[in-house]
Amino acid sequence: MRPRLKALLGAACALPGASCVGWQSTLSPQGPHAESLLRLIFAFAIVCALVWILVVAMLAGALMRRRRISREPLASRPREERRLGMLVGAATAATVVVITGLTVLSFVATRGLEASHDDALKLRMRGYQWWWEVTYLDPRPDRIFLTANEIHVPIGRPVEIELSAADVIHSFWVPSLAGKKDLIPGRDNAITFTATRPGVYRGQCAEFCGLQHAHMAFLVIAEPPEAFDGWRRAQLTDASAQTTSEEERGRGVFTQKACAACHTVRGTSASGSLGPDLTHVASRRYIAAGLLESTRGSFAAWIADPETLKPGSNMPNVPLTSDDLRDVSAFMASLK
Amino acid sequence: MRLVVVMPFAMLALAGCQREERSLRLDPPVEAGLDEVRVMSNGIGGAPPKVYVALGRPYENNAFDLDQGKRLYDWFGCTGCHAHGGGNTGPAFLDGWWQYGADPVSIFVSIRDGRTAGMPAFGRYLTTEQIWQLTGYVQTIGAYSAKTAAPSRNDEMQSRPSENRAPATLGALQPPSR
Amino acid sequence: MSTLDISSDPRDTGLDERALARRLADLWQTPRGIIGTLSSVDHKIIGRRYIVTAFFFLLLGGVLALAIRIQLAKPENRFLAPDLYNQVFTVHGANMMFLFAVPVMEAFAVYLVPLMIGTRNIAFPRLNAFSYWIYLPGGITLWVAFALDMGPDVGWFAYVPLSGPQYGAGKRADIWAQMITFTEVSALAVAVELVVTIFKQRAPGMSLDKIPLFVWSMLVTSFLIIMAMPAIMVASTTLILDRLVGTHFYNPAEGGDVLLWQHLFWFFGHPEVYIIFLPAVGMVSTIVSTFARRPIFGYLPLVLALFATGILAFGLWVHHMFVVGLPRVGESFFTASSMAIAVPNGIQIFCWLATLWDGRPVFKTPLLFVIAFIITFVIGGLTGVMVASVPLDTQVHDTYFVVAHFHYVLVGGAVFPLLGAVYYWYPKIIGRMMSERLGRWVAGLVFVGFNLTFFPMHILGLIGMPRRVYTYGPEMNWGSINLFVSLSAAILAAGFLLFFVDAIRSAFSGEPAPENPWNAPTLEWATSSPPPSYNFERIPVVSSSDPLWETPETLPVATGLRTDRRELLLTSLSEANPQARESSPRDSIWPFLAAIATTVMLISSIFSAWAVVWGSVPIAVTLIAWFWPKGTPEDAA
Amino acid sequence: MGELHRHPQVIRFAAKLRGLTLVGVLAASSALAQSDPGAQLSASTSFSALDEIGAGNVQRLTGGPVFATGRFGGQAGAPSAAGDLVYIETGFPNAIFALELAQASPSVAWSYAPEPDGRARGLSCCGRTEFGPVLSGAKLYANTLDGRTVALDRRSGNKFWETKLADLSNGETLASPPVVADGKVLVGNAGDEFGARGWIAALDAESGRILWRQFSTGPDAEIGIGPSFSPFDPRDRGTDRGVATWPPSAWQHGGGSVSGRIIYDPELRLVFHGTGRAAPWDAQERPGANRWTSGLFARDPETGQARWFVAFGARDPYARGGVAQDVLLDAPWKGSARKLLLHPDGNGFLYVVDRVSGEMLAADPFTHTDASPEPAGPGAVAGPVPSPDENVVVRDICPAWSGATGAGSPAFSPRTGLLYLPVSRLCMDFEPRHASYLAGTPFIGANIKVKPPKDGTSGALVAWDVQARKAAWSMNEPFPLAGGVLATAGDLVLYGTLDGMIKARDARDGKLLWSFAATDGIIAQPATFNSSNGHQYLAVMTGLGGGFGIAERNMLDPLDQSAGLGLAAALSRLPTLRERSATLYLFRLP
Repeated sequence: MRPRLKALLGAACALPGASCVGWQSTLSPQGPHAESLLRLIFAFAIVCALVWILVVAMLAGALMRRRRISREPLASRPREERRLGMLVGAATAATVVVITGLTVLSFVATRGLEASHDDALKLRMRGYQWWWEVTYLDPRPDRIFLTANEIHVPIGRPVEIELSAADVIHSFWVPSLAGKKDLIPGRDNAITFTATRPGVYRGQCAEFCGLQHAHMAFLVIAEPPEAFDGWRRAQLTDASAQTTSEEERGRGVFTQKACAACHTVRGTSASGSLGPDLTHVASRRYIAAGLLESTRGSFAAWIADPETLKPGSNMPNVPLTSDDLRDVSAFMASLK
Repeated sequence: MRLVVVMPFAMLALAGCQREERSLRLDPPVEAGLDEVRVMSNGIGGAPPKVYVALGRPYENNAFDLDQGKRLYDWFGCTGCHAHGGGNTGPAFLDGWWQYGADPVSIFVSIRDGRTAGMPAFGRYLTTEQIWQLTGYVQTIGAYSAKTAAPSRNDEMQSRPSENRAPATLGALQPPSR
Repeated sequence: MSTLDISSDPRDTGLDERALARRLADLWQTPRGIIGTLSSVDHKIIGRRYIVTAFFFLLLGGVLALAIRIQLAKPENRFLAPDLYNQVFTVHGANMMFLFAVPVMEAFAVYLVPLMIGTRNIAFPRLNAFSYWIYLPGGITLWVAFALDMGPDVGWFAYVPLSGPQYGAGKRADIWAQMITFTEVSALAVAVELVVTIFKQRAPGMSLDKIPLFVWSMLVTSFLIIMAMPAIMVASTTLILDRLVGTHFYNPAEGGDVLLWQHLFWFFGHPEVYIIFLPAVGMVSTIVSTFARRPIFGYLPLVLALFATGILAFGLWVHHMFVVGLPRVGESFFTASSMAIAVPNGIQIFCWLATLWDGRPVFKTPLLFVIAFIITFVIGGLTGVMVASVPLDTQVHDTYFVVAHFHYVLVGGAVFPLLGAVYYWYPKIIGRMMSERLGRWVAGLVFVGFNLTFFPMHILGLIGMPRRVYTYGPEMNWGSINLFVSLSAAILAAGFLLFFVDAIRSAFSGEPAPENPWNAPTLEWATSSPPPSYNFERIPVVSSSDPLWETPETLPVATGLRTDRRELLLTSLSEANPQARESSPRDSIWPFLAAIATTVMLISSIFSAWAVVWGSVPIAVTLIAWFWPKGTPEDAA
Repeated sequence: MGELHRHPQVIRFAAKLRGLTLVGVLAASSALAQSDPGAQLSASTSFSALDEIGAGNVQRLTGGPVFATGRFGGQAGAPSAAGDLVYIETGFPNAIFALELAQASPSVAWSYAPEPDGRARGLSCCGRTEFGPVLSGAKLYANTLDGRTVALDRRSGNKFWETKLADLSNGETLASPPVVADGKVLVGNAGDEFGARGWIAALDAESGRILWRQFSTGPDAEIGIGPSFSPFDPRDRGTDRGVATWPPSAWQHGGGSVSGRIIYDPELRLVFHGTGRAAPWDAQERPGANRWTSGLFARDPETGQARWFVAFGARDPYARGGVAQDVLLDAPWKGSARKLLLHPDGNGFLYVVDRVSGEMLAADPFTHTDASPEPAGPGAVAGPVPSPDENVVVRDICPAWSGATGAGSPAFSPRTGLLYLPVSRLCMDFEPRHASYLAGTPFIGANIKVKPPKDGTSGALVAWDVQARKAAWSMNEPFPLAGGVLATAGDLVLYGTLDGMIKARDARDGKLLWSFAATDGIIAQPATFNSSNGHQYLAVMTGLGGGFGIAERNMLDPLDQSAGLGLAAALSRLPTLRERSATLYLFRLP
């Protein structure tokens, strides 16, 4: 399968500008689920392409073939009719066969994707307009922690994600790892996938969820188990101590101004839970659900004017002096 | 005759403009201006900011802002003290008999600065626009007038009729019988 | 009325051609003047209005499509703000589905079916007028709301809770839901008329096996409408109740279910696709047969395929919901049924191919559109097979792959045949020919532009671009394909523009059309172009499914209808044996006024539930006036 | 019958009862009992040894309103009497009156107005608010809602000292009376509805200096858990359970306030106190066992070090807390004499705990309840306690969040061996909602509709036979019994109701012997004492308020069924107030 798959990928890449090394692409699978889905897509695509070529060839033949004589429209020719009838019948039979084959293929693929895992890493993702709340579950409650818009997973270990929605319907989709599944208010869904290779895979909300549906992305960072464990330990700690006086002042601004009303930074008095948990926000690669890379400049830009960068976002424009803005962005950038 | 068809729509247009517009971002000077309420010395009543009047009192008439206000009401724990308008440790809004007045300025000041009888000040936690959105919403809970622009109900357990179903209580300006 | 000489024999039997034509014209003519125009119940006038209005909405929707393409042409474009973008794509979708695609198909049927089956007017002509007058304000409502920044922004599917009371702020979703009500009422009215017309008003001798395929397709479509529309009616009504009255159909906290909406919506939404597609099948069959110069091959299989498609259409709505987490068994059933619908569609394609193979194709513009249709529609059908597979669908659902798929089905499968149909029937409707030269350009530009625009969207979907995003980041590598798509859209737009130019220009300066310019076999070509108000001087009698090929010179006719009142011939259901003479209502202003009253009620009900009560009073008044006996000969029947 | 001893602070009774010998009843820590011969009431058992008024003559009681305080707040505190003075502390603004009873109508000897911070009113929520006052020696101790403990001269009302304990900006208040134990004044906070961490503090009785303060959540050092801590349930051993059983940082606003009464057992030298509900009420936001909320601590009053802990009900998903009033009892249990602690919990179970070891001996439902007791209890239902999902309504949960009991004190009569429980039979619909913590604002996270049971009788007086572990009799009441019950040696059970009835029932069979219609609802426990003229008085404070009376007091609108956390609509049939002032009623035999 693989060489042919590569060749097909190459063919797809030849299209103008198409990039196949995308980090959010069904065409670059990074786990068994996505791989089997891609195989299925190619199987269907090949069969369908063949069928289409056949139909177009028949059409071309029908239109271009030489005709013997002109005749009246209603001339009766039973033999011809019977021959045509047999051809149409055969084509229909072939259609039934192909369709049945594809249906069976689909069922087999479905079965292959279903498997229960006891040792799965368990997370809960909750969709909000327009960001993702991620909870790493653990039997020990003090090892449960919250993060947002970024999940780390160990490679080779199945990940089971409970999906729920806080407001409207969202859909969880990381094309490089698995198909999508909706997050529906009042219903519990779950999705399981495994990442086999380390990497950064992007996912995005795939069900229209309002103004900022376009900016509701998240990253899946697959890493070796040791690195994952290290990350997990780091996430469990409180926010790192501020080292510079600027960061120190920034913490003051953060906890005194409206920021603390919606955001938690563990280790400070900020305990709001309306927006993402920011305890380790600077360790995430992006802020605002995939909108900006998390640099100090981005923090400043985002805090200064979220409604221009992400119109409709529930993060308000909090009036801050330029000094406050500088300090608070330094504080944000220190939250590794 | 086509005119007959078009006329209702034109009238609708005039009514519709204001109530549906979604202003997602206020210019900082406008927002700063919205904070300038002139309150009477007893903390009740006063003049709204000039900017607010100039904008056409959007937070009382705009459906989107009223809805935003409703979300803030839920998010910032207003239900803890005022329930869904019926009150708890805080007073009820549904009855329309309001201790500190039901005009937007009084409500705005109550939310921003708090009241001595137990209402905490939320000025620290909310932006000026959010306080105005909340003000507009809180006003709709009371029974003073039915509005064309109303927030609707939440997708949660319903404990009372939705705001969009006209005044909650009749005889709003009378104190409750008890 | 007064010009009629009642004392003479009221029957048409003894009259000569000329006198008969004069009498019939006096009887059936739409009166002049503005009141007369609004009162008309002539199916051809109403059909023409319908078609023009629908194409006008196509134009408007197309402009929105271009706005979408401009916005997406480059990453992080700021041409449309997110709020406006959401309105734009919602209005584009809702407009194309509810204001263009369904009405335009019904419009053609309203115009053509009575002609094709050889009768004088559609059944329930006043209802027909009402259906147009209720359709038009529905469209105006949507577009006026859009112009007021009040357009729906929840997608044409309006999923709750996004469209529900909590998240659908303002009246935007109500506008959507009420627009649905307008189009529901209009579509249901037309469907009922068509069913009755086809069942009871066929020309003598037009037994079930001689009905033209377009008429068959409209019959199946009408049944689909009658069965599917109630679902969306329930859905939109419950949505409005939730939003306005405070019911809890979709509130999970009070026992409601948000998935109920999706089930109701798609139980309508999927047959909707076939409501649009099946008339196109009829058009294609008609055009193929005419231009292949032979009767359609496989008449019976084609009719059976229509029915099979219509039945299966109700068994696969869940394939729009494969990622909501339904039980596996259910999903498997809907996979199988979704796949199975490829079989009747395959039969149709094979029959057309066989017809073309065996015939002597005449490459006129309509046939070019049919060729374009086959090539593109097969792609759409095959990608449909792909998305019918649950696991495969989990990757492509709600991505641009699906956008590509359904545009291939709807544009390739319905709009291409429709454009062909316009070129085909234009001479009959307008009385002038469209330009063959421009027609070829239109066909070429639309075909090439369409494929260049939509084929790359398959790739976009596979490389991860979700639908309904107002923008995307430069880091996503989608920029170049999107730019290519947007540029291609300009070609497609040019094709459509040329089409509109041709259609408008030909109406004034096209070559005058003869009675039967294509040498077509069906009855609508047996009368003048455009047809007189009474369609046929005498009701034709048929003995073949291709009557004009069977008896090209002298079509047998039936006589005996009265000429002092509007009279139709009713025939039996299967054999079309004459059964009775039935009167057909006169022109009336009341359907128009009833539609106005209904409109006022529906629009006001967005703002207050009490409008339903008070608004029904004027409706009742207009309906009473509508049905009040006027003492005309028509009332006597 | 019994003889009242002044020292040691123990009252012993002996009674023969149905062939069973009660070894004794210990009533501990009552400021009244321990300090003053005029106050013949045990705070722990709510049993008075006075028997002048008895089942035979109660019908002849005369009296009525004698003093209106002029304060509108709910009056949950019972009057205390010492010598010829009767002391009343009103609800907010916590005015204290000392009344002389010598004349026909009482006159104010002195009064004290603490002028509390008005912000506290917004923080008074949900549970019982009872202030005292508490008498000890020459001093009178009282708490104010805004977080102060004051010590006054009992005779003159002069202030000795005042200590600020609770921080209003965190939502903390003081809503229960202080307790004097061994030269210390013990004070617990209220405010778990605002996410305030619960604590109990000890003040020096002479100077008001803070000696120690121990919390209900957090690391062991802040809870007072050290080497002397040995809970009976092995799962409660281990370090820093107050942190490990919470998601990170959640304990910092985890509630568990000490808003019930604190009880001191001078014999064992232990202090017992319940801990309130965990915050927020939305259990999904606080996965884990949430120690040490909704349970009972035994502490050493010297250092505040915890001795043992018992949890009532796992997870507390429906916010019933663990601060109901305990009763201390020395009685045989399964054949051997034990020192028991009876805890009728808000979840509808009566827990019997060995108060030396903390072993849970029994957990029996005394009313209809859907709750399951903490699995460690004998006969308890093991298994996971599901916590309802956010935004999903769980319907018809009994009892309601306000608890099957707990708003008022039960009474135990050694003469009958029965425990008289004031019961609420309300149920509720409960929808957990996401709650975001903002210091000083409600941190509840629930939509709640409370509703009366089908038969419409929302309350009951249950007489529980401790030895037989079942109800001896039960009398339904139209409204929840929010005030405490008083049992007397005259074999009477006395209590007031929300609709303003003062009732006396026969302690043995529950027969209604006497009732009096006051003009206001009652949420205070009746009191009885001998005045200086030697006659037994029955004293009742009216003044509807607190959780059940909130609808009336705050003019809530029952159109919103969640008003008053659901109680406003559930109790909308309460008669409207006729009297807007808390009033003292006095009764005596003619």
